Amino acid sequence: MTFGQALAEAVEEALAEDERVTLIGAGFGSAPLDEAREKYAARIKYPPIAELAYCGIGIGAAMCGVRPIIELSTGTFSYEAIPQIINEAAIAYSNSGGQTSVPIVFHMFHGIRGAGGVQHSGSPHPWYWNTPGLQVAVPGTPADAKGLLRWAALKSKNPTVYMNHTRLLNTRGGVPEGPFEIHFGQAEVSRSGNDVTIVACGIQVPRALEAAETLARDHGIEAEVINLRTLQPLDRVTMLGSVRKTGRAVVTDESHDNCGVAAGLAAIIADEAFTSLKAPVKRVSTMPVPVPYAEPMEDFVTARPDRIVAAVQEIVPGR
Amino acid sequence: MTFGQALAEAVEEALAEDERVTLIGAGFGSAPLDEAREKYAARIKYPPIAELAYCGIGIGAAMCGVRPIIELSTGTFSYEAIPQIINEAAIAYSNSGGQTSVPIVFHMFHGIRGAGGVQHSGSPHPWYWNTPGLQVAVPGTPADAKGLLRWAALKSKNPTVYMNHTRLLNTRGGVPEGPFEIHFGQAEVSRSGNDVTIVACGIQVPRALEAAETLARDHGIEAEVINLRTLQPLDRVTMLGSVRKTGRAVVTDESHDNCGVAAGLAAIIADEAFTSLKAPVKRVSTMPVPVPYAEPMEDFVTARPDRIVAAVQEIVPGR
Amino acid sequence: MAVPVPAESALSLLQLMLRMRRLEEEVIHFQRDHQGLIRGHVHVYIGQEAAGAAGCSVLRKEDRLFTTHRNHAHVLAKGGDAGRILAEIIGRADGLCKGRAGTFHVADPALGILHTSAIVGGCLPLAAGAAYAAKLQGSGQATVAFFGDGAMEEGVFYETLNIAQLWQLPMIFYMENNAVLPGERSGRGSPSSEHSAEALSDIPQAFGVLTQHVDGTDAEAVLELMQDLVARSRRGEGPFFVESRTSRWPGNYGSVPSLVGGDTDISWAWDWQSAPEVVRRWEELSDPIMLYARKLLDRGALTIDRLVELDGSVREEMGHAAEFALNSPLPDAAGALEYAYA
Amino acid sequence: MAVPVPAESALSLLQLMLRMRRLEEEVIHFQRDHQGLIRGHVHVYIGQEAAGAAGCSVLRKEDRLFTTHRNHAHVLAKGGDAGRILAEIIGRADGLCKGRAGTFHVADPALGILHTSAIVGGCLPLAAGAAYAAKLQGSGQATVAFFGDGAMEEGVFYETLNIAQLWQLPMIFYMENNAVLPGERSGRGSPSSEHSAEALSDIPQAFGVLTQHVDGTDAEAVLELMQDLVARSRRGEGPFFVESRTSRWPGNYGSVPSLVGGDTDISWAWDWQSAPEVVRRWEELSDPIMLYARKLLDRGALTIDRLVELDGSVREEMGHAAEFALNSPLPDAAGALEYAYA
Ligand SMILES: Cc1ncc(C[n+]2csc(CCOP(=O)(O)OP(=O)(O)O)c2C)c(N)n1
Ligand SMILES: Cc1ncc(C[n+]2csc(CCOP(=O)(O)OP(=O)(O)O)c2C)c(N)n1
Ligand SMILES: [Mg+2]
Ligand SMILES: [Mg+2]
Repeated sequence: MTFGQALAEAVEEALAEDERVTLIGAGFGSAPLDEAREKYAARIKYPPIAELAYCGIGIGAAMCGVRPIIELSTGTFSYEAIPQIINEAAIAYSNSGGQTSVPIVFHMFHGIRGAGGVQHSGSPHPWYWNTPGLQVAVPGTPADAKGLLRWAALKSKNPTVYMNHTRLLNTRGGVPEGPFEIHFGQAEVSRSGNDVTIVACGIQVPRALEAAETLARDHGIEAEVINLRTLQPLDRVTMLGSVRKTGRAVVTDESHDNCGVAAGLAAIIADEAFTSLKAPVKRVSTMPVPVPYAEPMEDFVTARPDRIVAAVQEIVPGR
Repeated sequence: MTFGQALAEAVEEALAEDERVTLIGAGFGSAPLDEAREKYAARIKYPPIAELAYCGIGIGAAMCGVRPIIELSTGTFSYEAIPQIINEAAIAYSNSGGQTSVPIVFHMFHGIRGAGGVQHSGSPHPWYWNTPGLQVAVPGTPADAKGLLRWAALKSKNPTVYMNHTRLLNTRGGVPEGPFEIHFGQAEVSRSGNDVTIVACGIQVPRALEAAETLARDHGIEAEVINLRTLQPLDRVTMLGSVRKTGRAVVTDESHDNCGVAAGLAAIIADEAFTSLKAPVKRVSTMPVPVPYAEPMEDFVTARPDRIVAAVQEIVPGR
Repeated sequence: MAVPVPAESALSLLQLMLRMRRLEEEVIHFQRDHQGLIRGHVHVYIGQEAAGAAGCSVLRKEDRLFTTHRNHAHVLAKGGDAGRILAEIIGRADGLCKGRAGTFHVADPALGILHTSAIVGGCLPLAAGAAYAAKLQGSGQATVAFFGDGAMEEGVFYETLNIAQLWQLPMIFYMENNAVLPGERSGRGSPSSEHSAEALSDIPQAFGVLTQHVDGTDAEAVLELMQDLVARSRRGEGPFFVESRTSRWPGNYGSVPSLVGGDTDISWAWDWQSAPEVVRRWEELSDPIMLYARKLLDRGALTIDRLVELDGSVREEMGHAAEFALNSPLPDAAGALEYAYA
Repeated sequence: MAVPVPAESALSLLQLMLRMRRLEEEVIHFQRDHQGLIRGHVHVYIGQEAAGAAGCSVLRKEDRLFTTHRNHAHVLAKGGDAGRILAEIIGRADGLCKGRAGTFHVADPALGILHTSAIVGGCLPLAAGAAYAAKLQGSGQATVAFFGDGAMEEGVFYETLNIAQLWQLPMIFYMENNAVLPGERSGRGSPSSEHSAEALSDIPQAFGVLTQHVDGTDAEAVLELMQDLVARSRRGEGPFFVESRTSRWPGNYGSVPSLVGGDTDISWAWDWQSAPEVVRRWEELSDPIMLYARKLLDRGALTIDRLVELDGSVREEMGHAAEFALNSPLPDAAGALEYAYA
């Protein structure tokens, strides 16, 4: 099943299983939701172009026992809603001393989608991960897309920023039958290997796997690929366990590098796995320039598989 | 002279020396600006509570040859303006292929100011540093406050996010006589030492110096303190040179740790100075919870000097 | 003209207003008398009590109230415990939010005050969300958002107003325009220096929202209006917009509130001439408590003795509340890390 | 009623509108005929040409224009080179922004189009800033922001409108309400499904802003209005708000624009009955180019032969422009890293 179908299944099941679930926002990309839209029309709203207000409305509703899924469409549009997401949703539980929880999902598509131009290619997940009180999910596979969204929409008590990379929508993968959830904070070892650990989430998971195949085929290097699934909570045990085993790590993320997710993870690894490290922790991020439009430039700045391969080669002795 | 006085001098001199300079915003904390306000009234505007629009107005004016200084007051209010700062100011030069530059300063006070409550204690500089196209200044001393602001307001061609920590306003320090500027990207070695490098900016500079004094006095450890002054551009040479010399580094910043500034810097150091490192790079950041109000809790989560001392002791062998 | 409120209701309304006033005076005493106790800004509601008291008196416990940086007295009016409010304001363990929220964010979720934002306009979409929830759940709960004229400078006000009207959300936008000249309180409304509209209430009208204006120092006028609007919003009508106009208390001119005329003296109700000059005209024309007490005295619904007694008991209550707050321990430092996530 | 525009001016206005149409048709040809050339969304201005053409024809080179995701034809109308516009849209080295900006952000700083935002409402404060600069500098430059009705759903619109009015900024808010029924184009205005106002133009009026509405398919009506407003804004008057109402082109209903009736056939100007059914009523009632050509034919300011010739030369120009764009090289990949900072 495709990533988009898995996503749609999760949304539809959430609407079906819990009548507290409400959907505010039109999009979900190409996810096939027409049937759900009719069936649960009373709980589905198409708001005006007013991200700040409709995110805030979701937050207020969540405080009152509703479980909103907000569909923000392109992740850069969430910038409009940052005052509500960061200044209200993230703080309410702490500020109330544990009295007011905000079970809400802010769903958005992020990343370099291809000819989006800079204003439709952004990746704000580093800012959301920088914000205590928010959970951050960045699914890498169709199974993640479904399992994480179900958990966030049906089980979680906290606000979740849920980021899908646009280019994942048509990727395929196995998805367990029936309802199932993936609890946040459980990374997956997507590929085993002993020579180097590649840490990734979202779109970087298939890219890391592609890089790992190239490394194995062309260079005899066996990379272990960790799909983090969620940044907050972060599964340090799986990530650090792998790095302690391999002694080498490349962290890759589709966000800019300064205070980006690759840096955030590399700082943790370089500290906590220091004694195991045989080489520096390398980062492969989006290059430091506003994302340009033309294909060759857009491609150039992307955290492509070949850049991951090159980073691994820098730290794994040639074979 | 105090930090606040130095800041006011820079604003006043900028208004006096270049009539393209305009000031939009009322505040500048306790900085003594009354005279300037009268003298340059025609170029000073007090906007409504509409951060998004008045930042955008500054950006549009900057595109047309004006040099605006925008005073946003508390840094968390800048969240309202992120769509304009990040989606417009940061991208215009790149997007236009070098045709439209945006010489503007977004000034704000950030950080845990004491009983601000969570909505007046934020530190968004990691997000701004994550955004290519923006320059980020985080002055640590009165001389920095003046020299960096003069350079940003009078010389720079790029948008600058200029963050002062509220608690620096009444700190004192020497400021060179007459007009002088500090070019961005020039760190300062605030204290020399051979045992460990403490990397800091803004409020963490005096805190690091205080920690260094304690370390020297009580533990015989000589710390070198690097005041970065600006994050973008970043003076890697000074920072990495010091770490290569001492072999040990603690990075401290008043922002949350995940994808925070301490992590951003630690990732760079752990990579580029890997072979010199005798111990893991430690980070001292604001603790991972929305900043609580009550003094003991507020203090507890702060990146205090004693937490810097403890981090240094973790990596420097006991003496 | 409204039917006069029955004497007992009138007295409890007046008492609530007095409690709000004395609460805020304790906050200013904290600041004045205890160095370092109030470490940052505080905002007091003095001069707006009629609006908050009358507005809240028609709400039930389960109804939702959203407020701003100027929240203390709203929380009290909704039923909040004075001691725990004051404890929150000074960051103590017994505060309504365990000292984590502070003056900017006093909230009492058990009373329908789920979260208080100090961001100008921040409460507006949250309130619309609560109304959306009430509508989805068919719960008939009312939602009132109290906010300042300043919020009409922020874009979020307009976005929220538009959605509230499009979705027909049962909420009341209660806008407190709190720096109006006394003679203009009852008119159609005046512009603010930071807003270009000739009258602020023209704006919601242009959005098609049912709009009312009221003299926010007139407790019974507010009561009558809010009785009607809250009843209608319980039936699912709405949104409604109210512009409530009050005149600034002289103690609110500086950068921190200050009792420029001393503590409120209840005798100003029947003898405003005895008030210190700095507050005299305000006590004559604009203090909602004095205006209402005077009206009740005139109407014979109240005697001077009863008023003095009432005030005495309120002062006693607030004295105890202040003591409770001051005696409440500071929260445990390491407890800071609790509550990041539910 | 306006004095008819002199024949020469009328012809150049019509020619500009035709150039805008044919430019957008080339964009759709790119999408239809060259797989992978247009990799994402594009938005075309078909059906709104009268507004952009007449609005821009009164601007000087140094005047400032801000536009949106629907920018291509605005840039052309302000004087942009068609080949370089098309090259930008397909991300080529000869594009106006070296291929870095793309369809969403076509700009031409040398012509006063400094930066184009695709964020709904993004252009509004930028335009106000340009007007603020013009005012500070006393330069007499006019500033026009073209934006869609959707921007009135975003808070930034209201914040900007308020400041523009408070600071008396010499700018024109030119709002293109582009999905209006033909019969409602000349009325007072209609609500949009996403806005609660009875008429969108009620809103700026409530802010005290001088507000006009115009049938945006009527080139001469727009011209007359904009001549006046631009002249006044050069003298420092403003802000002004214009609601310009047009009717949606049938090719704009799907998720990508499509030439559902084929390329525009100039004969529809005198024989709209020959248009394919899917566009026939639109060509009869709502296509600004046909409406204007028909008017000029009726008025005797134009002959069919002259019109056909005009169209021929425009098609030739745009054919060359498309060729230029297609022949322009892709930019160098590593050049991506240039221009992060000035
Ligand atoms: C987004 C934002 N910008 C600025 C501020 C700073 N601020 C706090 S109160 C205030 C004035 C609010 O005026 P109004 O809404 O009329 O409320 P009042 O204080 O008069 O009750 C401002 C500007 C803020 N809290 N939030
Ligand atoms: C902040 C933001 N939210 C959402 C979008 C997605 N979007 C692009 S165009 C558009 C519709 C805009 O409508 P309108 O302003 O009327 O312009 P039109 O397309 O009709 O010319 C939307 C919602 C966006 N670009 N920016
Ligand atoms: Mg006010
Ligand atoms: Mg439109």
